[in-house]
Amino acid sequence: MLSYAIRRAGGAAVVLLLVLTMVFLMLHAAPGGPETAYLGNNPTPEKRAAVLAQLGLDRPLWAQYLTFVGSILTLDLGSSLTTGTPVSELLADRMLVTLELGLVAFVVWTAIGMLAGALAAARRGRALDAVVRVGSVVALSVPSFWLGLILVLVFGLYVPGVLPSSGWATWDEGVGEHLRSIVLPAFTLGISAAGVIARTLRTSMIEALDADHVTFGRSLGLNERTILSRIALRNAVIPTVTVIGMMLGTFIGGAVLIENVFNVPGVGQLVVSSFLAHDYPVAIAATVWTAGTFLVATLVVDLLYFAIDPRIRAQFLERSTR
Amino acid sequence: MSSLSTSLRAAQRPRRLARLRLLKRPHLSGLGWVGLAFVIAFCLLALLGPLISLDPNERTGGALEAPGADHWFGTDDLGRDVFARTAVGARLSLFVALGSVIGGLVVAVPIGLLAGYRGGTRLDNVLMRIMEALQALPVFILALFVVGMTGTGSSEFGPLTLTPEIKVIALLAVSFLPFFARVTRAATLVEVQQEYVDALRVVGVPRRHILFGELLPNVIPPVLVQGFLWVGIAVFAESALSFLGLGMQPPQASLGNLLSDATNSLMIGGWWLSVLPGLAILLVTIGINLLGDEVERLLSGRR
Amino acid sequence: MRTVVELPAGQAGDTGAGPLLEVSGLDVTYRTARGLLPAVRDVSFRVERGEVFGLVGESGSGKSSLVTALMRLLPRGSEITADRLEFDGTDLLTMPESRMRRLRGREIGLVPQRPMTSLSPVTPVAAQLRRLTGGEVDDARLHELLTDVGLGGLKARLGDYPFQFSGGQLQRMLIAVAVLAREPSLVLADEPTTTLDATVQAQVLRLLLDLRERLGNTVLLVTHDLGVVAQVCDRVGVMYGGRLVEVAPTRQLFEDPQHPYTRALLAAMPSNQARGERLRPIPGTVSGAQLLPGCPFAPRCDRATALCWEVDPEPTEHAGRTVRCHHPGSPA
Amino acid sequence: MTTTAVTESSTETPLVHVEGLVKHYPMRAKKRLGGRREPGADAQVVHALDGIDLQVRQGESVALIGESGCGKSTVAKVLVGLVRPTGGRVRVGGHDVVPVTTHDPAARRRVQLVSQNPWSALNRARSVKHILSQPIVLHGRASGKEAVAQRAAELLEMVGLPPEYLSRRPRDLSGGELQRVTVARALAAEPDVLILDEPTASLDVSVKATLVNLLSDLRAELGLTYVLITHELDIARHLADRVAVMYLGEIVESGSAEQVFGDPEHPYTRALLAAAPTELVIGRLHGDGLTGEVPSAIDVPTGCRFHTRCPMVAPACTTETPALQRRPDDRVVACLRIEELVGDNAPGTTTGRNLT
Repeated sequence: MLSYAIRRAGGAAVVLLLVLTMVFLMLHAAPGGPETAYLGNNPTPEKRAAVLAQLGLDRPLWAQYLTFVGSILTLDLGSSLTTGTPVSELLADRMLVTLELGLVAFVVWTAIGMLAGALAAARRGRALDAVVRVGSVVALSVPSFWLGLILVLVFGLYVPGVLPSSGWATWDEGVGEHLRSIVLPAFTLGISAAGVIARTLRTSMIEALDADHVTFGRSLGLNERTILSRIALRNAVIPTVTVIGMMLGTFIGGAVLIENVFNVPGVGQLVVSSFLAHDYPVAIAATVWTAGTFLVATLVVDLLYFAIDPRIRAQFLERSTR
Repeated sequence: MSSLSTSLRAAQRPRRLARLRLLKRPHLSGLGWVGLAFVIAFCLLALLGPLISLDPNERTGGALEAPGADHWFGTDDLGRDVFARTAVGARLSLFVALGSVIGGLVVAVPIGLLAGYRGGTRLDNVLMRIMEALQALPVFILALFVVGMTGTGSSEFGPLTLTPEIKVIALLAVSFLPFFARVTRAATLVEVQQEYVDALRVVGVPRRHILFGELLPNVIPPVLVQGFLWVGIAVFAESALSFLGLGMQPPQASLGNLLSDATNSLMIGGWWLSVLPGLAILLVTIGINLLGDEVERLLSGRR
Repeated sequence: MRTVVELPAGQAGDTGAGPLLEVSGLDVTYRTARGLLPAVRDVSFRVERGEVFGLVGESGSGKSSLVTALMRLLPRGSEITADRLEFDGTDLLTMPESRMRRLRGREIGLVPQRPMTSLSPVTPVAAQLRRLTGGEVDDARLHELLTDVGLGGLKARLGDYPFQFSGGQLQRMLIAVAVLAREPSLVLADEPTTTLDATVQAQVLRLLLDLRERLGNTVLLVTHDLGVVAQVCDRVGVMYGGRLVEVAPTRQLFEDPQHPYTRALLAAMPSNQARGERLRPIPGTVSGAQLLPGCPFAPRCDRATALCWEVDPEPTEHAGRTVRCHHPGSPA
Repeated sequence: MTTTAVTESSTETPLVHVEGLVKHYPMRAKKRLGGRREPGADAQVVHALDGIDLQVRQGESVALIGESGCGKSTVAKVLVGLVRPTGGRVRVGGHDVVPVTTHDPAARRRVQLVSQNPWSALNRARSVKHILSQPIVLHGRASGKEAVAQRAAELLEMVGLPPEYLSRRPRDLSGGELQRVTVARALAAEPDVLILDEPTASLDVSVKATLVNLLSDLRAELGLTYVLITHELDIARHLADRVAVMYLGEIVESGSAEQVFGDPEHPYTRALLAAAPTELVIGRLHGDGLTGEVPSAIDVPTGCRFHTRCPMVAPACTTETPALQRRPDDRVVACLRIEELVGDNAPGTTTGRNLT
């Protein structure tokens, strides 16, 4: 397990380096170079040279690249151009908010999605199955930011006071208040993931129920309960985890959107506001953090996969390389 | 002997007939028909809507009029007809969505095909790592980079003029690359296991031809189904980008802009501003998902 | 030739009167996207207590559907009808599912066709084998069972997963839980050796027969391999196009086949021709046989007449066996 | 791993000449932290083939028989260039076999393959016409649309299918028909040698007979040379002039079909024939010569590879590796105890236990 984790982490590190390279290239590929953003239009040559020197942009590209990667890896992220606050400080506050929102939404909705999918497969062809099938398609189709907007409308205008429709209460403002402020963003963020999970689990469970080993189990008189909960579910979880892994990116992108709808002070909101304010040190740090979170989450899913599928373990231990 | 052969043909006939029937009349389930209806409804809105509606950018009524006979979807705070703006937005969404999915597929399919054909090799590894890196950057962040660098309007790249539409299409296409490449690669990995691939190599058929002439026709159907499903996602993503102010810019009507504008009037009433354009998005995404499921089911032969 | 093996007194074979399994007028129909597909049509036979009854046929003949139907384990959307479907005197068709479930594994055991996929890939074998025996088996007993099927040496590896074992080892494990653990009186073996190597195939067949001698059970063996049938079966039923076309004691069937299909099938076997001689394939193809109104074999039969094309022959007694043919008889 | 070179008595150069063929697949050994190998854990390899010698003369049909995992399919893959050997030499018609990755259609023409599963051997998206035209055009066997179609129809006729089949797609064909198209495609390049890799394994008895007849007719008509890879002894008996029996990556016995099937000498050959006799035996279970299963190709047994299952094993067999040696009747056998065994007709090999 450990050696697998290390190998995978190595892979993730390579990808992170690729991401950094891409970010760096995107900065430099812009017309007029990255300094344009700092200078505005029609700067004087003196001002331009000063800014270039200040940002280190007069040095060769490879040296800039090394500095760039180095500063990210050493977490020497500089300070905000607009407020002067150290970027690391700014990011630290924000990322706790985003992580909490993401985790709550993810855990609750995954549980609901899996439950719905499993129940639908168990009651295949019955009313509950139909409800889950339709419900999951609606859930995964609903545009999250629009749903958020509607919720803001409903809870802000029509039934005010039930749940806060905007903003974020910190722990200091009271546990109840804090939790109440999570409800709507988390609901909106995770609903489409739940739809996808429910649907995937339902399909893979139905597929698993057709497998040879289930037929053999039935031929020995195993009851349906055992077959569903111990055998089919155990097999169906594997493709579901794959789908969860594939959805992580969407999930993180969704957080950017939802934080802006509900005015949640997370990294997603920071990344948008800093880019729009041309506050590049902050924007780049927030971007790299987002990519890093995605890679870590992917890594966790990979390890989970390794833990639940013995075939992957065996393949890793004795893979023939032709 | 002649009677024997005719009867033999008779025995085989049911199979043929059944296949013909399958081609002529698609066996859609109830949900499939609903999906098809939704998709057609959205296409009608996008293609016919702008022709029959009022001018989307002119004041044609009072501010914030509720839906009624004159303004089916009501008016916004500037007195513009919301139905007209929704229809134009839908047309834009459809154009951007189709463009980005097609663009993404054109680039991603060869990548996935090559990676799958050389599955497990270094080339496969490198290609997939690059795709993973792309995937690690949410489309909004890519958009922020592009908008931050080039602004929200049209920009000139040498002789090329990049309109906001083209920028959004390119952005979405790039962000779809990893998914399309992955799906293609997975389908190719399965297909390469087929014995005919080895047989063609033994015959001496060049690799380029095996990839594009022989593997592609078998790999493309499931990939196209995925592509179709992604049209719905693209409609959503386009509106989300515009909503964040990173896509189309006002006064250009797009579904995302309409919703973004609606936030201004949210607390003073005007539910129709946020509900109705959003319903248009919901309509097409649900429709595409339902229909896509059906096509996938028919394709895989599952019941 | 071998008929019923003599059993020690007090074991199966003398517990009841009448056949252990009696099937009459059995139809199995699948509902597919392309309409109804008959898989088994009007099949009648009986399996006597203590015998090994072989069911032989080429792919698509309906033999596997028949076995699955006996267990009532057909996929959704398929339909079983029969005039009579009795196991040990009780009706299997009208039996409530809860009773049927108690019968499965305890009274009727199934040895599956593909051992490699017949255990869940994600659970260690020991846990699965215990679960499959209804949880009645502890580790000591499990080890005993496995020793009995010749897998005593695997004790240390029972925490491993199915894919870490060979097909032969897995098939033995499955036999241990399906045949040995609860000693069902009827064993349905559905192509139990098809996916195994020749030398392992022989070992598994031997194991099945040894267990039968020890436990006194009855075996219904489904196979496409006439060589296997010849070795182990007391009586054989030959299936074609969903129909049971001939039922006869093994030696009689091989030495003096009465149905034209049986004859053609035996003649096509490579082992029935000397080296250098041409083989004798059956002309035509099997496709669509299930859907013919008359005799399913008529399009390929050298004896077919207009009658055969139109009227499906009823089973008749002929030369000491049941044949379903308008023109039965020994080869000319 | 040492095998004495086996040459046929004939002086003519064999068409297919395989010498000391070795194929090992490397395994990724467990690695420790930092990627170094654990001490003592050598890089493991799968011994697919360990020194195979084989000669096939022009017009001859040679069968490689054995159970799954014995390496016979690897030989087929090496012969057609799909797998690059680890060691040894493979020549066909005086030329080294080039790997399929080399772009050289001319070099690919000499050896063609008929593979096992007809359902996956033909591209389901393509018509029979396309499938057959491809090698015709590629190897310049005909040019011009008409001539190519004409040639494709001829090939179909050769395998006993009517020209209407040109417009069909694989899904409209039965298993037996598909396999005939596969044979036609292999013939399209007009090869000298056909590698038949389990050509009948997935077919029903009656269809099998058709294909066996077809293959022997084609060989007679076209003067083809066959290398037949199969686990079906019946098929080998009908199609092969000579037979080589493989076990765990090595040839243990090789001789004429009459010799091997009529009077097997190596204990493994005997056991294999006993388990799958070529004649029908009624009411008797055959073959209890062998216990256990083929050992792993990663941990091959020392000495004679068959010693773990051999009913006639002697202490020397566990340490000493037997070489293939020529027998008086010109066959070759790799067994240390062959003299004693052939002398007194050892027990327990061909006698099945009688159940009657």
